[in-house]
Amino acid sequence: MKKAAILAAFLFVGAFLLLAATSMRPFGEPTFAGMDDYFIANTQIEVAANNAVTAVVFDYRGFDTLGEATVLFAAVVGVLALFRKLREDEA
Amino acid sequence: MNTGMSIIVRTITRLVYGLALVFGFYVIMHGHLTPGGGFQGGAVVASAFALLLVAFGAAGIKGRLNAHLLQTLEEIGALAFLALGFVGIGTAFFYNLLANSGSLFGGPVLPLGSNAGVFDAGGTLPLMNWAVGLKVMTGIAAVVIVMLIGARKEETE
Amino acid sequence: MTALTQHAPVLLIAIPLLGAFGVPLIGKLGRGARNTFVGLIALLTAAFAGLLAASVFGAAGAPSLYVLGGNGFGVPLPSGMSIPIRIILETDGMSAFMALITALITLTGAFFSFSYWKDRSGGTLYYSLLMLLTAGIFGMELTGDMFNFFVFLEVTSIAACGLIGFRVWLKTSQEAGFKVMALYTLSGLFVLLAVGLLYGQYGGLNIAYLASALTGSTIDVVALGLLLAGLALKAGAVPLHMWAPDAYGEAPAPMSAVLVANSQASLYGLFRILFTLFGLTISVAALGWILIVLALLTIFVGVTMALIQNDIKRLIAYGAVSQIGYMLLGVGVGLAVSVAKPDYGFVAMQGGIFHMFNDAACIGLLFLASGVIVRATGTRDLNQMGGLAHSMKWTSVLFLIGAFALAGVPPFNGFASKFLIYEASFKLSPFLAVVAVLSSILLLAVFVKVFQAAFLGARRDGLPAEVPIGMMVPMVALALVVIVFGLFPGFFVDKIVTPAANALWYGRDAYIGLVLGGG
Amino acid sequence: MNIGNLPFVVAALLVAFGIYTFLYKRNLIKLVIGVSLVETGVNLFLVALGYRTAGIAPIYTFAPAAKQMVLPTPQALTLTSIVIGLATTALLLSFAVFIHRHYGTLDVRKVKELRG
Repeated sequence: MKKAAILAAFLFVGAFLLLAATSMRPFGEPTFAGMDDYFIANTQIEVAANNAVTAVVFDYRGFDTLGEATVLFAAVVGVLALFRKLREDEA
Repeated sequence: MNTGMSIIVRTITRLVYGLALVFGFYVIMHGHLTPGGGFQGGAVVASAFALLLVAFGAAGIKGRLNAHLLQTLEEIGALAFLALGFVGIGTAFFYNLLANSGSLFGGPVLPLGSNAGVFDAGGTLPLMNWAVGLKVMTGIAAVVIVMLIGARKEETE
Repeated sequence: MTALTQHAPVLLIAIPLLGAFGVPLIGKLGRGARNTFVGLIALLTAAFAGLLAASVFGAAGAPSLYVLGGNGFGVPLPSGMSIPIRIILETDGMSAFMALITALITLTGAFFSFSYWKDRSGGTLYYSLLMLLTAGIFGMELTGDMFNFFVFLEVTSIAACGLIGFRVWLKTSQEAGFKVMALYTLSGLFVLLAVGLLYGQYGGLNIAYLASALTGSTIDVVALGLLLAGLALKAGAVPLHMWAPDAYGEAPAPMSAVLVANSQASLYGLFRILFTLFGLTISVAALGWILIVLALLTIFVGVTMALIQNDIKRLIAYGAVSQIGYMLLGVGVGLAVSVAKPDYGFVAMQGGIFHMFNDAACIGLLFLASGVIVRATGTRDLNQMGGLAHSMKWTSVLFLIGAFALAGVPPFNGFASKFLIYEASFKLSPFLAVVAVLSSILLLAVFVKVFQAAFLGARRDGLPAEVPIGMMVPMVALALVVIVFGLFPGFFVDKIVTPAANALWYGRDAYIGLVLGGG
Repeated sequence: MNIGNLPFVVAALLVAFGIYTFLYKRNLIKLVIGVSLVETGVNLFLVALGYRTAGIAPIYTFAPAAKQMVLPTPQALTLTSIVIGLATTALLLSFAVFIHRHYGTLDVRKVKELRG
């Protein structure tokens, strides 16, 4: 029963993913590139940076990068917390 | 335990370690001009630390790399990044105040289009690269050290 | 004051982050300095949440913008563009409502922890994780950008798992930590895959832009399915609930309450995606019925599993799972009829949304009380407790208030919102209301059993004394919220619930129009 | 050569393999590998979204003139997603270390204190 449910879930998700992938647009031909063309056109003017990816990472979508830095920070804090020195009554 | 690996590995590590550090800092420093940036460069530097750890073992680096010091540095990096976000709050959070301002890193990029790269440009971008680079290198190094020492304890018990 | 109000959305995220990054540094100065710092940050965050709520509800829940990094934070589009290129925080009645819940729970959780976690190791890291979790939840609730939503979802996942596994000396906490982290990661990746699909199709990441561009193609349906699965998993809806009792049961007691707020934030994301992102581009009635079926399953499984538990925290955890079902039921009924928009659909929405607040307050109270009980008796097994009412009068009264509110007994707040849900779901189909009412009664029976097992019974030797004032004050505060919201539900429904329900039910055009113009 | 949307299909297959590993393997480390596989598939998918035929990297330093550039946003998203993957993997492996410490095994069938 449980095995059948897991198999069904796996097949369902797999079929779903393949359906999505096969109905995607062709590779290498983005249909809407307005936002990215703006980045490429304006990175040297607005941000004064040659590297458009860095301009997106730290300027246009800088808040995401703050979140990303936060994720890494959370992982470091979490790992340090797990391996911390325990008090004697806690072991 | 914790004595590290053979002499061959240690010798090569001594050679490669410095190069990896230099390359990592180069990637961080030129993040706004060439492929790379704070995260990538920080990861390279952290991998140099990890190499050291693998080659010499936890005992071999004792006193040189300390998880608490690394953690403190990581917090400083994170706070610096957040502070750089706050710098532009007069206009909006994360506003790039320094770009094209004429001050530090405030130069314009000339000529537009393909060029050799202007180092003194990008506004807060280079500073953010440094903050994130510091954060990533120390954060990953701290995780690797703590996990290695913790897992080693496992084996000896 | 106006400048602060305008910056409130971003400060709500940035101030807890400042706390999280700063706590380990401040912690080196000593415990007193650290607790003062954490308390200040928590109070400041709550104050900004209040400020944001005051301004949003003052404008009857109309949406407002904050463009991060732009030339001025009110201009969403650069000249000549029709796609927002920067990350936009968009707050309307629903986001402000959720921010209020989060502020209430994290504030009480932090203050409860000051005495709860006093004799434990790693306090500094504990508060850092709590602040990260707070920032993540606020981020999920306030953002108007799909990828940004994913990033904050991951922030909450990792911080939550760090807290679940925090008591490393318990083998169960490590098992729960691994399980929850793996499932949270999968849920996050589903969301990310959906975001990628939508980006690949429409070249944008802003919710309002995507909402205006969606056509209902195959890709959109797949993306919706992935988002639905990922967020339902993170919210703990049956059949994807297997992590929820472990997580709520194994986390430190105040953090269990915050984890419930985290699940509710995922539920908020689900509602935002269904109503604002997809709106009427897909078959809403069918989706509404899917939600209703999930809701009934969640209610039923949650309550029946609570019935057979002997572990007090796990029992309350299953109670929390069942309450997620009531919220889904209310909003599901609303979604099922949102084409015709009859009156009772709006009532159902009000009930479901109001129940989020009420559930946060009363389940938070129950988790805090369970922390007190477990700490006092040294066991989580209900069969080994008893007689606590003799020495802990206040705690027993507070526990009873929370239990009655959770089971929907008047005059507590759970009744106010559940009544709206019963009333509206009865109009859609009497069967729904019957299941909902019967489950509530069963839940009452469960909690009567718990009360009897833990608090009643003969006086024993060595009964613990009443809890310190530091733990009592947050519990009393939550109990007051429970009672006040139960006594004056009409006032709160008018002032904060109706704007929130409006934002989902009617607010799609305003939400899109604010970013893209026109509307 | 026109390859249609083959790269997306490959990414979907990677995700499916990851989910298979996650559902059917009994070792905690293999579960972590499964999660990482899903992550890799999603990252591959994201980065494939940004490619423009014959495009160059969106960096102006010594860029060849008059060439189309690939989209920068997916690269930024992938960078974020890789760092998040790193963070989750670190935490998952730490939990695995502690589970091994407490239970003495990494077999999921024996790590089952929490049921019902």
